[in-house]
Amino acid sequence: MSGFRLNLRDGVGTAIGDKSIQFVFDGKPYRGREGDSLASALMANGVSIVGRSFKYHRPRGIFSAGSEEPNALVTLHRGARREPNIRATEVELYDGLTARSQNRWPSVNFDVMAINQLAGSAFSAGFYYKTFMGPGRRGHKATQFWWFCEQFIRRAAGLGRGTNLPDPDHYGRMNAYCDILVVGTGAAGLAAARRAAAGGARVIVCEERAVAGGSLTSLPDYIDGEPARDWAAGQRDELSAMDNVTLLTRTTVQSYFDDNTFLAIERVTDHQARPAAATPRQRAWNIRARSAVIATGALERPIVFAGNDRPGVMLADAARRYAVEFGTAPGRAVAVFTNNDTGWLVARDMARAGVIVTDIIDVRTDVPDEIRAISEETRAAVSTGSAIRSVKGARAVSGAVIAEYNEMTGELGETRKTIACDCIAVSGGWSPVFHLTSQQGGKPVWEAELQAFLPGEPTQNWHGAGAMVGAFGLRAALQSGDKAAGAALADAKLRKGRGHVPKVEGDAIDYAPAPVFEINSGGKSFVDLQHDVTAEDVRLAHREGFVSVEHLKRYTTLGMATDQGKTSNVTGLAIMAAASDKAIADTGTTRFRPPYTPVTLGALAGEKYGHLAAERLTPMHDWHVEQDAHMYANGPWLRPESYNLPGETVEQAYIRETRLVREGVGIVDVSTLGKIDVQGPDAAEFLNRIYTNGFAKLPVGKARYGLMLREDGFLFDDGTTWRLAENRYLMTTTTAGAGRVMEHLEYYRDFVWPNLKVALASVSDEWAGIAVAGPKSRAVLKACVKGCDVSDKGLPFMGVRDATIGGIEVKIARLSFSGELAYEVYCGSHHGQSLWDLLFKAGEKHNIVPYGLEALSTLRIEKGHVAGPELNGRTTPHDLALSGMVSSKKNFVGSVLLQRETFSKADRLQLVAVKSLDGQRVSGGSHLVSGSKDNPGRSQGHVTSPCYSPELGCYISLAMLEGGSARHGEKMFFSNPVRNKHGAVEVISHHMIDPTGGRMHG
Amino acid sequence: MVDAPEKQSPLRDLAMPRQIGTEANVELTERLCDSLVQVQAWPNSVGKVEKILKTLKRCVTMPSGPGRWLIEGEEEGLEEGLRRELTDDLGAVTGLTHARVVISISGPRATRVLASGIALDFDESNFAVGSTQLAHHHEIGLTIHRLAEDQFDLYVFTSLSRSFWQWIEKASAEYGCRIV
Amino acid sequence: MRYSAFAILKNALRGNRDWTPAWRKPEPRSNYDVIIIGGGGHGLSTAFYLASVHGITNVAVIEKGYLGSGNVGRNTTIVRSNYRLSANSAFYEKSMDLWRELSQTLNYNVMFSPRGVLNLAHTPGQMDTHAERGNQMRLMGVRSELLDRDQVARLNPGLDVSGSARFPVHGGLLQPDAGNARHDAVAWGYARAADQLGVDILENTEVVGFLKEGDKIVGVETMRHGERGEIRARKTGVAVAGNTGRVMKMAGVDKLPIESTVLQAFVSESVKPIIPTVTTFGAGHLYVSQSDKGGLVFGGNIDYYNSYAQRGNLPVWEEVTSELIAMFPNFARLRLLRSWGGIMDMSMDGSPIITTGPLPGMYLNAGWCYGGFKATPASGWCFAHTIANDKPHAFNEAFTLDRFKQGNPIDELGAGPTPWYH
Amino acid sequence: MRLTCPYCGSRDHQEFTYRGDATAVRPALNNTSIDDHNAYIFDRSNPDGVHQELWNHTSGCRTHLVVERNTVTHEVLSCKPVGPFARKLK
Repeated sequence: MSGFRLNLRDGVGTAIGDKSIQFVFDGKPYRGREGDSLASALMANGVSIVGRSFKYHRPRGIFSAGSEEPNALVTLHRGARREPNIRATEVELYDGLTARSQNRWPSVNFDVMAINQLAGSAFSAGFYYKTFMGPGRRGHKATQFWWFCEQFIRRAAGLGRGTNLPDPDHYGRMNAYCDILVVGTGAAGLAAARRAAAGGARVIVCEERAVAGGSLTSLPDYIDGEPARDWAAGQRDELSAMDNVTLLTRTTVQSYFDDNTFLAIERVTDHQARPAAATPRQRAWNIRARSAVIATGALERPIVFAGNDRPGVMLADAARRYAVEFGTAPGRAVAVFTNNDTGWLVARDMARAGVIVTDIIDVRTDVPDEIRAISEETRAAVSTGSAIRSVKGARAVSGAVIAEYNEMTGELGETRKTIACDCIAVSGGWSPVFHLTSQQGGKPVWEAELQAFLPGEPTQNWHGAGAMVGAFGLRAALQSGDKAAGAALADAKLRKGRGHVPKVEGDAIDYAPAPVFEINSGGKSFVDLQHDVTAEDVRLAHREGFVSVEHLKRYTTLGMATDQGKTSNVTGLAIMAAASDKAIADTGTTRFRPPYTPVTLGALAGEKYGHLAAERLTPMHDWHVEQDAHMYANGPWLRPESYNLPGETVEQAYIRETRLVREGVGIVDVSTLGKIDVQGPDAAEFLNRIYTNGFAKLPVGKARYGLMLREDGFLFDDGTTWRLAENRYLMTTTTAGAGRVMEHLEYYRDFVWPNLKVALASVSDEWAGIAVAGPKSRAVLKACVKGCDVSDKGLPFMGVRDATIGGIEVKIARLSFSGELAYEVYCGSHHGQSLWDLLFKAGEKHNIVPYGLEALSTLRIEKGHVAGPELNGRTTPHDLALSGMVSSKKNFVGSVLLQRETFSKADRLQLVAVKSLDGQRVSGGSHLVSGSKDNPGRSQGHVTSPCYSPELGCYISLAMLEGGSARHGEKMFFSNPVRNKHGAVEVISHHMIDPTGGRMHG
Repeated sequence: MVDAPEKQSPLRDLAMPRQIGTEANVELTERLCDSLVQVQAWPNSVGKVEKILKTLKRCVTMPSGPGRWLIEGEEEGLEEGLRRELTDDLGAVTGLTHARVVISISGPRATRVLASGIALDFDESNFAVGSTQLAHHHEIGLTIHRLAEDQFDLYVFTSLSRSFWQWIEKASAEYGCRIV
Repeated sequence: MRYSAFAILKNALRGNRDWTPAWRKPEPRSNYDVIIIGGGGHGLSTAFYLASVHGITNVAVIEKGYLGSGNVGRNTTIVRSNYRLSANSAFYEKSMDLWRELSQTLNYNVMFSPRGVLNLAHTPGQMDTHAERGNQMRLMGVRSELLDRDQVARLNPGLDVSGSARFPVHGGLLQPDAGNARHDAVAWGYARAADQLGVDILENTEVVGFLKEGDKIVGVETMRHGERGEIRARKTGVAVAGNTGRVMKMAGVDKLPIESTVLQAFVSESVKPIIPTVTTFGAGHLYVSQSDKGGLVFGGNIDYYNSYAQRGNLPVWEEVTSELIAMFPNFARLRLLRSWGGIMDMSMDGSPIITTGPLPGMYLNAGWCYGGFKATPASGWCFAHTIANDKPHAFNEAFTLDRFKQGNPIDELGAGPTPWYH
Repeated sequence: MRLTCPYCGSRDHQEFTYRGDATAVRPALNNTSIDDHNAYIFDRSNPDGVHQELWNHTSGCRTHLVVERNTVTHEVLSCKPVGPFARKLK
């Protein structure tokens, strides 16, 4: 192919502006025009080989002018913005654009891997399944053989190259709602949009290309007396000006989900040389439409013949678009090969634009006279009842061999004629684009008269219009668009109004092709150009029994390349149908899967790129950060792990913090605990049913620790619940459990016991929580609390009181997670930092220490309190030595299934503690075993919460051990092979400090 | 009796007045409530509770669920006041003054900014001026009160308010934004 | 015809005209020793091991659509045995043993590629849980390695290991011998090998009812090319994950501890090798690897609702892609090519069921949740053993149907009897 | 997929938390039969077709609703409120 720029004039180069634009392809600078696509600019510069194919690395040129392009894939940009596999046909040219060809080494014109072609027929469908099994031997060696080969295969496969650098751009989203979504702005789409808009509907119109108009931008017909493209421009302007219409160009509707939810991707700045930094590069539109008009048109498909992959062979309608819209001749001498009327009109329109059309070859013998008449205008040689037998030229088309063709038998005649041409424009008929409705489950139907699949019955509120439903030609398309909009208005419960179909003057042709899909002359004929699937591969699949369409697709990889077979699926099916002696209708088709065209992953994530999840912060967050506390991601929360002094490790820090708490007093931020306000006349009864232990008789002003089970008897969550008034409780949950506990309560309140009067409200964010723990905690409170007697008598263990600290209203509960005398002080969270400061100040003379999660955890481990690692969804209260918390006097959630026999088995994993006997750290993730490091034996349990215990002066851990409650005193080993650790431990009771509770009751 | 210190907003350092971009198609600001209360009526007391709520002065009452309202008062002490009138047999009163931060957004592009992160139909046929919608931005729940065609108050969970602010500021930047 | 490089060359020289069907398309006989309902990976592997290990060759596999039309061809192809609970780790390691020789066993290249499966950890606590699982594997004789952040970064150059990440990477647990395989090849390879041992594979044959003598299942009623038929057998195995509820209802089993949901999978356009291992995100649910063709194959959570439609919805797209590019921000400019959905049998504990019963003459293989593909060899191996001996092998004796009601779930996640959370 | 919350109106389904088969009803509080509880927790009819299922509008007003939905086509046939306010919302 040696394309060139035509003389631009009225009707030639309608999309092209005057401005010259510089761009770089494969390191070489070129010039194009404003309005060019990368493909048209390359073509205008005479570049013919643009890429290499996937398997055989054969040279490939430009095949189409749109998103169906299988061949012309390039890599755009450099560095972090490098983007592989971009279709040159869709890239809008801008100053400074850099593009490279791909899947070739060293260059697109000379590619070493093209040697694959020599392997030719050995490299056929199913090749990989039949070899590389490895040399006879079984086992790992054989796998290694495949793995060895695989490395090379992987390197040879793939298309372009990605980058290891993070994408510096950002992406956006838009949630949109409309009465009617119109997909496509060809004749049918515009007709639908105008009627829908006139009917007062909220309308969103999406167009994949930069400019609305579809095929109207290249057809020579007239609508309402003006050239079709001017009519389209007029419609576009009118629609854009309407308040109830959103017209989105460069926006592809990619996926059709349930209940008329669509995903469209808008390419916001991809065509700009210097986009504004605050503007997202692409925007995902989540569109919910009451009804939709799908007017996605049809894609031309080729006829398959030997050598049909040579650069220079392209779709006929695309050749016309290059000539008319981009003012670019696809070749110096163009031959047209067709099985339908389209080819003839394309020949005429190209000739009018100044392209030399040398030949028109039509497989049909009975071509209508008015169509034949066109050839006089084009001055091309006409061969009807003929077909292309083979292509001349090694790296690009230099000619073709034509032979007589029998349309009925598919046989080629003996006489051959060689023609000279550098471009073959092929038309094999039209395939309606019903990808969206097929994604939704709509079953396509083969329409023999049109030789095309049509979308079939709607499964949702959509109406097809135009070529998509087989309404080919402008007149039919406008009519069906108008009608579809009427139906869509009715769906949206709006008045249909009266339709209007504009008047069309122009060609009235038959779009139905002759049923010819392949010219079988024995040479290599490509069905799927990108994946190098040949007609022979399809027949081989048939021979090997892969006859179902899905097997055909999977075995040959037909239609699985980046173009998803847009121009090859129907042809492949037809060849399979012929091989199995079946009608196409009986062969079936595969379901299209979303998206319609490849979608940038960043665009799918939208605004979540770089912002995966919100952070939950406590009111004291800034203080923790200012102290250089190491912040720890605890679910959505960020929490301080420890407050390391200069030079301290985390372990040194938490040991210091723990010790200071046990000796004096410490302060910790517990604002992350879940908090639920439970109110109502039946609140006590409700809690009684939810918790394993009794809550009905809890006095006002008291808190109680409670356990919740799942219905299957396993532990669900725990926490303290405070009775603030007769009918008002403040429930606390674990940090991680807050959300699911709320849902659990709501389920029982709404669905199981709706007659209970209980109000539930999340107050997690209302209250900041600060625990003050240690023997001097009372002294600290005494120094700052007003309005409450904090003495043992005034505020006994588990007591809850209202008070103020520095004028801040607080609730003080005397609770102990640490085993020390301790309090939890809650205040409104906007006062959290102030309260923290006040407590801190009050504690200064007692050397109050802030402590983090690690120390918090160490304190509770020493005390033998269970937490997340023990509440792992596989433990029951009995396993955790909490049977005493399970009431036998009432029924509650989980009470029945907790009685199942298996839960009382003696060999269950039960809570114990272990302490190191050899000074080693009992490292996280260790199992408990009886054997040596080299021969540990089986796992008999595992450690759950390890730490160094300043109190015991050794490393300890809570653990789950088979039959553990009866094994105190036993010597075992902890085994941690992945950390290369092994050490001696003794099994002890989990009550490691103050088993009688004297300290916290003191 | 010492007075309580001033409440501190988690957005105090983020929502500093400034201009982002050259235009100001969106205006953002934040505030804390003097009082914010949730009222939940029992199924058989909805009418009585509604009557009580109608007597409230200097309050914005936003329906927030079946038999449920979110009420912002311009003075402190709304919770205690309501609890006196709204006894246990009528419903439940929950104080949420500290549980939310209010972020206000206004301007010609306000709805577009909101629609870029909140799955809600902002058309006035669905979301009338003066009404309230419950929605969310990903995992962040929101109560949205529409004050005018292009003016909204968003009641955002305190612990998540910084994340939300970061998003809305970035989303507003595309159109030009002023923080006041 | 034995497949080999030599066979390929020989056939190529003859224009590939001599290749024969990979498996026969036989007409059904009226009676078999064993019927397996379901021509997916598990059904076909069961048939193969019945024939090859137990010498039971008078077997029919009945498939309502085309062979391998269910989940065996709709998954993300991950093969691993990195489980925490011993019942699972032993079973899946048996599967690994079979995977390692599968291409030779079947004379079909299933492209098993032990490139390593890496589970990322994002907190010290998660490192400990990973260590606990890795140690369990080690104690069961399965290789595992706990990697620190730098080791993880070296393995996957594009991974965001910065401290500023929302969920900073602390390290990961690597099962070096795990990896992936070519999904379709597994179905086709088992089918071809079973066929060669005499198993009849009946495609496009739908089971529409069961033949019963009293309570006992003695065969099936079928619909084939529009005609009804009956096929009798002494034993009938059901391996129709995704459709278990549907098929078992025909046998009169109305309720099971299973719910069906759709799991979506995603593949990007092909690019040159960019990620060497299978990698999973630890602060969400996301798994990704790169196929030999070059596409990134990834998936995440199921769509959270019961479904028999092989397509999902938009929320999972957003969730999965945002997690993927949070992990690998260098993937943000790559493009999603295709997505699809498969129907999962989600069981009440996230673990499978391979058992005799629940009716006499019947055997059930179901409840595979996310994990069916990697189990394919061991599932068939154990199911064949269970059918041949009328009792489970030690590898599957915990995978009973009544374990839920007895209180012995095999619950890796501890999520409880909420199928969609496993 | 879109569900109609009886209070908030038509919303995307991800605003709702799925809670599964709505025909599984908890035995009464005084029912201590292990079999009944086992059936409630573990037995699912899991139909391919119309399914009654419970959802909670957790990202909105937190109303529970029973949705009647076809599991093969995903067609939502009805959304009915449950809970103390069910009658008020109808």
